[in-house]
Amino acid sequence: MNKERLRETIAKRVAMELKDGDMVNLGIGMPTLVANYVPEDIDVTFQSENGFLGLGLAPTDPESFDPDLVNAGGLPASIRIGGAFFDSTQSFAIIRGGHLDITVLGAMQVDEKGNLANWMIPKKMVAGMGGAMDLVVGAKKVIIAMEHTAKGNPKILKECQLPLTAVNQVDLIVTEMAVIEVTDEGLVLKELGPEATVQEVIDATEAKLLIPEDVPRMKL
Amino acid sequence: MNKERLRETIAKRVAMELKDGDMVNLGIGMPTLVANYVPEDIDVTFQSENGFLGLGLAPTDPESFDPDLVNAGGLPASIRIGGAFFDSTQSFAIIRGGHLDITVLGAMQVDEKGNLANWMIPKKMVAGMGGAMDLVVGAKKVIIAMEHTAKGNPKILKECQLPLTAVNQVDLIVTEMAVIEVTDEGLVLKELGPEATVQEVIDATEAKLLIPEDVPRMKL
Amino acid sequence: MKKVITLEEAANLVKDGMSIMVGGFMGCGSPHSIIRTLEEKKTRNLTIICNDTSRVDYGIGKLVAAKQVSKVITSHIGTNRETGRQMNEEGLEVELVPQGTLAERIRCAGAGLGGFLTPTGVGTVVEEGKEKMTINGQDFLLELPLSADVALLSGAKVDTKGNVYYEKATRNFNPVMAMAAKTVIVEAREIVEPGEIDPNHVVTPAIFVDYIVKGENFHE
Amino acid sequence: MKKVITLEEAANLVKDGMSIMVGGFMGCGSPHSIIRTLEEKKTRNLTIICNDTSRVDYGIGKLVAAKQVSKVITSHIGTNRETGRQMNEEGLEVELVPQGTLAERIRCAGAGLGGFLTPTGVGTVVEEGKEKMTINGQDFLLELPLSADVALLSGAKVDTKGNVYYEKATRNFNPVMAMAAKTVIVEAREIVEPGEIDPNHVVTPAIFVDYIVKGENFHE
Repeated sequence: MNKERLRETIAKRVAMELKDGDMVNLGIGMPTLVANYVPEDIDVTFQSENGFLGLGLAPTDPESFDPDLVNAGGLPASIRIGGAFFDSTQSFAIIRGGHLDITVLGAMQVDEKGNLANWMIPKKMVAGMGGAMDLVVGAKKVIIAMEHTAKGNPKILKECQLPLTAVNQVDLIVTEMAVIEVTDEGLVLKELGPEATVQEVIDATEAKLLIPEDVPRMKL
Repeated sequence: MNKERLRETIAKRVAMELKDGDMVNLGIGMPTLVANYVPEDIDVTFQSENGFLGLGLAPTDPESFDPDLVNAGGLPASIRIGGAFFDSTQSFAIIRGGHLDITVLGAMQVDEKGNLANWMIPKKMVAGMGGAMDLVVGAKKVIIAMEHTAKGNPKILKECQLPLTAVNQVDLIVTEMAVIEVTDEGLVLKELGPEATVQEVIDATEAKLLIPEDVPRMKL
Repeated sequence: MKKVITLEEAANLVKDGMSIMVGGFMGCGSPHSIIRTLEEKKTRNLTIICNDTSRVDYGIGKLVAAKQVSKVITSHIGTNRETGRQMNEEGLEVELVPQGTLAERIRCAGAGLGGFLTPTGVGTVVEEGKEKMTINGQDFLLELPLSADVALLSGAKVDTKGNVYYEKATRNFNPVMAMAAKTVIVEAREIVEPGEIDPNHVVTPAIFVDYIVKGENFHE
Repeated sequence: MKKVITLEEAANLVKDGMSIMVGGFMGCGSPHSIIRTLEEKKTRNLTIICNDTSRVDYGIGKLVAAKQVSKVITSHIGTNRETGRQMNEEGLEVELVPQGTLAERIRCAGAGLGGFLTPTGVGTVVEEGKEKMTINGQDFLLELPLSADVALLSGAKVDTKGNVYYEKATRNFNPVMAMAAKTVIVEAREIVEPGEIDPNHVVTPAIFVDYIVKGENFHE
């Protein structure tokens, strides 16, 4: 699967998790693509943690780029009719206070306990947690959208090795190979990606996977 | 001194404490009168803790009473040009955060330590503290504006007997008889009211007063 | 999609025994039509959380007078003689909270925080039963979040998504209560289409609002 | 009266070694003209408190690149390669704070609170050195207030009293920082007379603002 198809697969599958009326925060990077695949018959509101609700798609015409209206990545954005601007304390009151239905974030590592690491690699890369630690603790449902492996190495581990973003907060992991649910019993393989087999998912995953008798393929 | 002259004396003397640029909160009742005596050559901004800065005088024409624009006592009010409305959390961030220069409040009792009681009399009268506890803790300077005695009984005591509003917060006490400063050494008699003698003030005060050699009369 | 409902439907969402937050300050900014409907329906045994209990014949004070309230959490009861009388004679439970602490406890619940440290109330009866902490030599009380089953609010303009714009001093506790209740109902003076409120002027974003009801009489 | 000052005067209020809060999110809503003036004046050894360190050539990131900064308190440094490089190679001190916690710590200082309990960061390195408290079975970290010597902010419209109106996503950290610094300077795109901003639309009331400066270039 090429990079583009892979990202599209993940974003499309995550978009299927959205329900009418949901309030959603999409992390920087791949999660942002989810906005492109929201089913047309539902109304979903996106929050931009830098300070507004009703985040719309980026303006297509570069001429109309307004530097006062950017998303949390500092990139051109728009606001939909019925949106609202607010400051950072209000933005994080929304996030931390449990008012978001879903947050979709990328990850470096996720583990069997629903732990997440996505903000630094000691001695190599320190980005900072930004709003991720608040989002993961506050949103009702935490979905991780990421490639299943990094340079062939598993990212879904028995136990995260990198500094954590949060403990026990991940609910669902969506990759190009699988949809995996985090339950009290462990990680459950719920769906297979367009090209993956159960065995391939098991081989690409360090964590123990609980495999139901029937694992359907993603309906994209 | 009749009631009206007495209240006027206190309000006028308190108004002399205000400086150009001061941000001030006036309590319900007699403190409210202070607004009528602000020297014309200075600009003072009044805060109304129910949610705005720039509190102006009550509309004189009852026809123009706007029930959406009341002061903290629920009475008709106005807002001056350059004022601003906000919610109660912001209002008390201003109050508690030390952003007010002065608060003027009434009192049932004040004592040598600068303790204040002004919100309840057990088994007799429970009004509630409203915003007083926050105001007294937060404002840079706390001025008590009250009659010197209640039915002939001293209100300035060695130690407050009623449930406290706050500990150690009062800076200045202004009555019809005296201006008294609360210092680390105790209560210092700074000025005499229009009709009072030093001995009369001492007699009407339970707390020990430190009396400087020269105690001038209030310049009203 | 936010549902515009009738006054009857709004009042039906409030059940006997529920805790309700009610916006307003001495009745200014209270949802008067919803309150009247609750009075007509004789909903009972309510816990009300409100800045004050207003007057016997205005705002939330009417529910106290009609004996529909079993507990009051508020900063001030002095203007409603029924609150004090029922407290002394009929066992009405009254929890008095400093106004700034009340606003902040509600915000705390809405913002997903576990508590906060305030200097307000140190050395007073407000301390009772609370943890006291010393930070850099200053004493603080640990105050805990306060939430409710339903928030009954009032807004000048509300769009059909639920964005709220307030006017003048009616704002007070409305925005913070919108954050802290399971079900949030806003009584609108005017219901408008999404986009009619400038997104820069929205005070309560739609994410906090569940139901909208058209008010009938704004100062009853 | 608020003083309208020049960019030169504004920059002179920032001394070597001071801590400065700077509004903006990836440079959106930052006071670009003041930042440029500080760069020209070569003010050094600054502690900057900002959501992020933007890019090497935009917003506050320029001061990092020019090595005028000795300490950074922020939620994200990943978009400015100089921050990471100086941290690893030249001993630049970097304190990473979750974004919601950063906003709330600043508010805490501005609102006169002694600290707050947040679930964000529990079980991560953010815990280090902090008190952990369990309330009703949930773990929280005690986070402390964060203040600064000077706040450098940006507003779309500022009246000569200091009331500020923000537009779109430029609001972010500006309003909360206005509450928490000893000296608050707002760079205005447009300076207007008192009354030109509707008191219902003011976001930062004048009480928080000490100086106003006319900006020259808003996206440099």
